[in-house]
Amino acid sequence: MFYRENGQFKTSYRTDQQIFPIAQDRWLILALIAFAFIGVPLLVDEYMFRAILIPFLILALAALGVNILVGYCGQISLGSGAFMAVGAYMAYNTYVRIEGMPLIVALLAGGFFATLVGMFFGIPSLRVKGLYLAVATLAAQFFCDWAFLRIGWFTNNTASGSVSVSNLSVLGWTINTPVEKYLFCLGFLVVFALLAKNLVRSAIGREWMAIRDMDVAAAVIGIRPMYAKLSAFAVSSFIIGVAGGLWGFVHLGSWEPAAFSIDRSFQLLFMVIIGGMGSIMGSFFGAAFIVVLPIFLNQFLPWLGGLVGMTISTAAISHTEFMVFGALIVWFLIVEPHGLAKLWSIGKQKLRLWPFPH
Amino acid sequence: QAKEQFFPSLVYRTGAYAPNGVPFANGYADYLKLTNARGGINGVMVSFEECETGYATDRGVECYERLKGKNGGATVFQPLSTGITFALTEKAPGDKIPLITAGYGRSESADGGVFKWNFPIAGTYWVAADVLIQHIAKKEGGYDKLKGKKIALVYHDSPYGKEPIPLLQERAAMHGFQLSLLPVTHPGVEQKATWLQIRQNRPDYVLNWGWGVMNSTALKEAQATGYPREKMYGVWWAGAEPDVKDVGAGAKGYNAITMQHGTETGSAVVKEILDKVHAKGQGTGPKEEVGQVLYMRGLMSAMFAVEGVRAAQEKYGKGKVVTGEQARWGYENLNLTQAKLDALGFKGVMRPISTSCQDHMGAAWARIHTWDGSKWEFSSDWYQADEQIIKPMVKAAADKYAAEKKLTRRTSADCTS
Amino acid sequence: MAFFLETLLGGLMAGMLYSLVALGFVLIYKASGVFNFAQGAMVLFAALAMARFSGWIPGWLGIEDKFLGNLIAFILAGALMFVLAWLIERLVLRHLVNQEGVTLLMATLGITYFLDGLGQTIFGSDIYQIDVGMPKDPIFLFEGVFEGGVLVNLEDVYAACVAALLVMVLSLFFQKTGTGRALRAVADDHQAAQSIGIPLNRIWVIVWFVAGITALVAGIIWGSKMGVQFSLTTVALRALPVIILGGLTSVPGAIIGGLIIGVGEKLSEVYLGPYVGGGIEIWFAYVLALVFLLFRPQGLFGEKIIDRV
Amino acid sequence: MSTPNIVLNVNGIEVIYNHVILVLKGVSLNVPQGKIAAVLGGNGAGKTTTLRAISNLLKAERGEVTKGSIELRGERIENLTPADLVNRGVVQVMEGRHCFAHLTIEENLLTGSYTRKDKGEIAANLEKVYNYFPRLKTRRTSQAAYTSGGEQQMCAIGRALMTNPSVMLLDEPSMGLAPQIVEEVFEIVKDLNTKEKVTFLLAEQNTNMALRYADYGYIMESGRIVMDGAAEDLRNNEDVKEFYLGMGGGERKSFKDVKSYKRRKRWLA
Amino acid sequence: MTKKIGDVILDVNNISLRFGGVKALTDISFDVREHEVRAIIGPNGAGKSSMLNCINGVYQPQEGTISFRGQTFKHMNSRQVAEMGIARTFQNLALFKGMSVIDNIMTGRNLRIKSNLFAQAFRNPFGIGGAQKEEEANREFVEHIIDFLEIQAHRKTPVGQLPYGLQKRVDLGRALAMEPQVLLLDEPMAGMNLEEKQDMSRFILDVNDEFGTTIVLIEHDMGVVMDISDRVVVLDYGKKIGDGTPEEVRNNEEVISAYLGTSH
Ligand SMILES: Nc1ncnc2c1ncn2[C@@H]1O[C@H](COP(=O)(O)OP(=O)(O)OP(=O)(O)O)[C@@H](O)[C@H]1O
Ligand SMILES: Nc1ncnc2c1ncn2[C@@H]1O[C@H](COP(=O)(O)OP(=O)(O)OP(=O)(O)O)[C@@H](O)[C@H]1O
Ligand SMILES: CC(C)C[C@H](N)C(=O)O
Ligand SMILES: [Mg+2]
Ligand SMILES: [Mg+2]
Repeated sequence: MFYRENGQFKTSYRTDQQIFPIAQDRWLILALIAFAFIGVPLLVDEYMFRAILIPFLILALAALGVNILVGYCGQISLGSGAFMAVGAYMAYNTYVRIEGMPLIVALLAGGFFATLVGMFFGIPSLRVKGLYLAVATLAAQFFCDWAFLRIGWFTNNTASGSVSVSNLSVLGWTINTPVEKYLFCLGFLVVFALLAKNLVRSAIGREWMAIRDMDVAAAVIGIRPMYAKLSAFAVSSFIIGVAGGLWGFVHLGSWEPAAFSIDRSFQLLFMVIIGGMGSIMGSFFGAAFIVVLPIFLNQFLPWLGGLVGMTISTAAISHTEFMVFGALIVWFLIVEPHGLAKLWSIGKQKLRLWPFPH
Repeated sequence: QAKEQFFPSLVYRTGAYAPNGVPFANGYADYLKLTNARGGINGVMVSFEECETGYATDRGVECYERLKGKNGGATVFQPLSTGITFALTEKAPGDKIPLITAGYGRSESADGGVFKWNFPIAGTYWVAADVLIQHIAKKEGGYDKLKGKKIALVYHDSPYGKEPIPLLQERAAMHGFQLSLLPVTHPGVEQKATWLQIRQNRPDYVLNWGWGVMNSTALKEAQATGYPREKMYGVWWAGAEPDVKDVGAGAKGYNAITMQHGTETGSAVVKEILDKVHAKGQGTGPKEEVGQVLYMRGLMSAMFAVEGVRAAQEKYGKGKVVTGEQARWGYENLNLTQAKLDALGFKGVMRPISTSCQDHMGAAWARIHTWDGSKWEFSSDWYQADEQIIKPMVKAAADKYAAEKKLTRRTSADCTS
Repeated sequence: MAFFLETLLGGLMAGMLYSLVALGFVLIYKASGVFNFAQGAMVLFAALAMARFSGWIPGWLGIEDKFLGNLIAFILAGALMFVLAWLIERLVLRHLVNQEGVTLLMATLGITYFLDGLGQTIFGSDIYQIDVGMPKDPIFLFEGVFEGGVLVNLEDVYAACVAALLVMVLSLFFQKTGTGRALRAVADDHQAAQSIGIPLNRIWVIVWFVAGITALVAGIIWGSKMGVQFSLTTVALRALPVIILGGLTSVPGAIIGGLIIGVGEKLSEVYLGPYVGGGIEIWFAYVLALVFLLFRPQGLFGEKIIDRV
Repeated sequence: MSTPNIVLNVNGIEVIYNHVILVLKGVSLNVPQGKIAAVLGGNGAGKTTTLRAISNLLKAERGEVTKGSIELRGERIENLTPADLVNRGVVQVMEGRHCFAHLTIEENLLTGSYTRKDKGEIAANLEKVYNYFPRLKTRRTSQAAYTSGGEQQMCAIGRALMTNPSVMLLDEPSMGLAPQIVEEVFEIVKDLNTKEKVTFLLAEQNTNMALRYADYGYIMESGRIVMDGAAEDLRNNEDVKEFYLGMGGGERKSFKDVKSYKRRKRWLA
Repeated sequence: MTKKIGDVILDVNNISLRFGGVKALTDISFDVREHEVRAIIGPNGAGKSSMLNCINGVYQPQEGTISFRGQTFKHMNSRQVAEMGIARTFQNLALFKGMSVIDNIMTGRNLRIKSNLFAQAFRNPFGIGGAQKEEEANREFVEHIIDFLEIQAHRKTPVGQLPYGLQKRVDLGRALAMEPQVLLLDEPMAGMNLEEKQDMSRFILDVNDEFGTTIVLIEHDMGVVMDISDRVVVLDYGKKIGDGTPEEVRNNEEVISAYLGTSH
């Protein structure tokens, strides 16, 4: 009833090409962003920031990067953890080795090096496809894991191989408190989400999707597979690299290669699949699902147990958390195999018809 | 104002490292329960809450954030993971919460002048490595006999496994033995190539710096390649029951350093726990596990946590709940004399420990124990790590850290406050 | 020379063990087009069941004989895998007919989490033993020829034989029987397979059950080697380069791939590792697989990837 | 209407895809035993959907029948699996061929005999299919993916025949086939219909052909049946002639001369 | 209507193509003149689609050459072919399934989009950088195609959900968006009813008339082929068995026995 585009006539292609062509959506998103920047810092406590929101923002950013490669360009990659690591370690090196290096430049430099590495490991995609490619990208993952452990230069020769940064600041604004960190990450996420959205709704985005959906046909209409695939690897690993830098610098503060292990690669891939392949929004949903849900379950289950007068042991909570989480994944897939973003849009479609079905 | 002293507990009872994480967590919990059974810390009851980290750094950080402000604020954190320790080292100063890392973490964090909030009480990896070399030298009949010997370090490829390397290299240079480094990738189930190399090079000794399943795998591979277990020495995280349990007789002869204690089923504190906690049906784990190596480690770590608070109460008011910041003072001024230890039931289990502003470790004693096929038996006398070697290394590393972080050393005024 | 032989043998044996796990992946992929992320979890689950049953059952039934105890445990664990296969079909797969590969992959991830949780809940998360009487101590061959002889582990040899046997049986099954053909049809197109009367439900139960049994066998062998514990799931990661090198759809490929990877990684670690600080075998395995893929994108024996317009 | 022996009875079904897209809005039709019924209609009318609903392949497309009933010889079949239906003799040839890409042509055909157990029968069926489509025999060892469009279409039809059906649902069987093969396919249909008493329900765009061979026809438009009648009658209906057979006013119009000024103008604007 | 058929634009010389033992094409030669509608017919498996694939650079023939406007190629590369202005549709729908109708057709314009990745990333409603403008201009072009094909209502539907017939139209729309000089159509009317075929025919003729686009058409509906094509090539088992005007072909004995069966 209220969610209708009736009467919103588009008089130019520009208006039809807006990111959110429906006015209600536009307002909703603007309100959401405003709330994220202004409302959330007023409402939320430190734990939420540090343990949930900041990791969520950073991983959503990384998932966004992965989605470009996997969701839009169809190149399944399990090397995302490695690209994050490259971003983090190279940002670190840029930051500590060059005196007076501004933080943002260091993070972007991390992204830049991740781009290089990403493109290098993207080369096999010109020949290798699908699951074969997915497993092949694990070569990147394991190689990077090894390199950062073994090659002293990357860690500034710290004996333990663990590096750390602190006292972050941008143009005199110190980024210390959780709120500051949150805003910093949020800023990155919003800017990159916008840029990514622009890309995927432009020519290059269509090239990616064309390659994903049917590469032979794409070639016939003049799309160069090499350019499309490598550009997807480049853009994607840039974003992932920046996210890696943020993960190290802002979230952990101190890290070792294990922070970007294969588990991270899988985790990011799963975010994209469960959130919705080929959907920017899906990256956020996916990140929320995979980051927030386990933590929520972990705290919710004891509470639930308390209600029925049971105290559950830590191990049992953990195991139940695993089981519930696994079951929820399956359940959501059954309800909507194309991910949460699709579920969302179907929901909207229903709302549009409401209260008259069909 | 909280009425109970809150001890958050980061544990891992699931996943790849659970067999080792569980007994530690049980010991930790049981000691806190015992403390309450004993009437609390000068009447202040303790409370605790566990949070599962799965040995993963990011979940550890989440747990830390979750628990640090709960129930009137955390007293102290003990992450039981070098990775989490590294991450929390960056966060704890901001939150003014101390970290106890008994027998793990950064070795240079023994330097209280730089690491104000870290307490690697009772030993660091440099201590462990140093003592192991001392023991080997003794077996060989003197340091001069080490010349030309080959020692291989099989290590968990992570900051944890790498910690002892600088010290071993230092010692290798001093005594002229040859150190070969053999990394094993997490979680350590794949060691075939490692042990083939060992079979080829036939090192005189193998040091095992593993954790979790890596330890038992190492023993199994040693058996499969015929490397004598008598020549193998584990760090104190590689010398407990879960490490040898399913290898059984195959592990016979394997040695490991102990962090003072070994399996202590006969000790007073264990009897007291069986009596006051388990007998009341409040025991955390199975009875058989009480007194085992990792259980004792948990127990001991909990005891440090509690005794620090007791010490802090001396300064900030007896019978009062102290904040994390106040507790830190307690850990820095811990003075566990033999008498106090005996009173706590640690007679024969531990030696005195006293920390100070400069020295956050407080003691560097260790022994060796050996698996006889069914249980761990002490097989050496007490050793003490060589200050001459470790002190300068700690200082240099701590200074480097301080320089990187643009920290200045604490002044003596800061020490006394 | 003796050492080279040892490494080679070690590599071959390790390779066979990888193949055993790889086989489970190949089976399910070939027969339903699903990349079963849960294979590692199934190996652990099956091994836990076997370890605990063989510990519990003799106690309950008062059976002394170890062989009998193990046998009963094996049968029960097999039955459990059947129930599991049945449940997976009922609760998961049947609702995801005709969905894309990634969706199914994701569903198996859900299964992975569930099994990890369930396995540890029922069977505990400690380290357990499977003792099927495998010899643990090494034997030495050719002691006359080489100094110190060539070390061989009988345990590995037995394991390799079991793996080889399993592969032979499964290859025959796929190539020679009507059911095998139906399975391959299902992998190509669920809907078309349904349309001509292939009962997806039954097929899936069969396939997952066979994969479950493969997991059980792998679990027993690996478990008896390394102890049954959560880390067993990570053997799946070692099997991945094996299947892509051999070809996702090829049963014999799993074996050949395993041998190549096993030998490749052990030789590299032993001969190359020391120069670069060691720990290279994992990435070396993947890089090796990748190199093969550059020449044959479908793996050595995989079915040609079809792209046609 | 008296119902001599209705094999398939579709009664007022409504189909929704993806929980939101309503495609069939109350479709009813029935097919008597031993007859050939044709469903005709333009693109998107819902022919395929109707067939899928009957053969129960709808679930795989995330569609569901929300209203109405479907009966096979009096038995409700909405909850049977496609495999159950094949066992009851109902088989569908899917639109768009759907051959098993990695299997050879012969293996494709043999999968069709999954439900048949008798070896002799299978061999005979295979022979029959090769007789109908000699082209398949020459290509029997190639992987289906590497055969031409028409060969795949033959393969799909042949595969369905291997199940020994008593009711066949054919979705655009003539698509992509050369004219004389189209003719042959319809001859095969006739042949099976008369000789083996197979009942047919076919969805076709080739109205001309369909009405020549069918006994009865249904014409669908946007999810509804808008007209039905004996094929004979439909063929002579003026509207059908005009819109579906292209013979309004007698002579067939040349494709070159069809007026389309409206469209043309718009293109040039 | 008299159209001026021009010079040879596409010349296929002695093409042979084999897949292992299968001879898909044997020594095929024919030419296509500018502005004509050239049909290729033949029984199933004759090699018609393979022929298009060779012209397109999807397959590489073992022997023979192809010349386009006098330039001779041993084999062509897909990208070059597209740049030269040859577009095609596919027999087995090769649409981009996950994309909407608009986006599918827009991909046909991609060769004409010049702004780079950065300009596209920073595209904005204020028109800075030019990416937005370019996008709008191309979109406008695509909307005309959509209007013409009468698929306005489905603009934003993912093509996977469209009925078969409409997908074929989208496929055509995508090829048209390339503004090709030569348009290769592989059974564009399969799965359409009469009315739809009429639309399609009219449309093909329009493109041919108004833009002088040369058409190469594979089709099994003889009515269509005979009515709208200028010359017809007939293939059978990979060999050329006939070439000429529809009239000539229709009366060719060999063609009748191999393909047409009864006369139409
Ligand atoms: N899987 C699906 N999801 C959503 N909508 C669908 C799906 N399949 C078909 N539709 C819609 O259902 C309607 C009817 O489609 P259907 O395929 O039944 O038509 P048809 O009569 O067979 O057309 P054609 O002659 O082109 O094959 C169409 O509008 C189509 O968009
Ligand atoms: N990639 C390939 N690999 C192997 N054989 C092929 C391949 N492509 C085509 N063929 C074979 O070449 C022959 C010609 O096929 P093509 O697709 O060109 O036929 P067509 O004339 O288009 O037939 P239709 O009218 O049925 O579409 C067929 O026998 C086909 O099986
Ligand atoms: C802390 C200990 C339990 C040892 C552990 N392996 C670590 O991370 O350091
Ligand atoms: Mg249809
Ligand atoms: Mg063709």
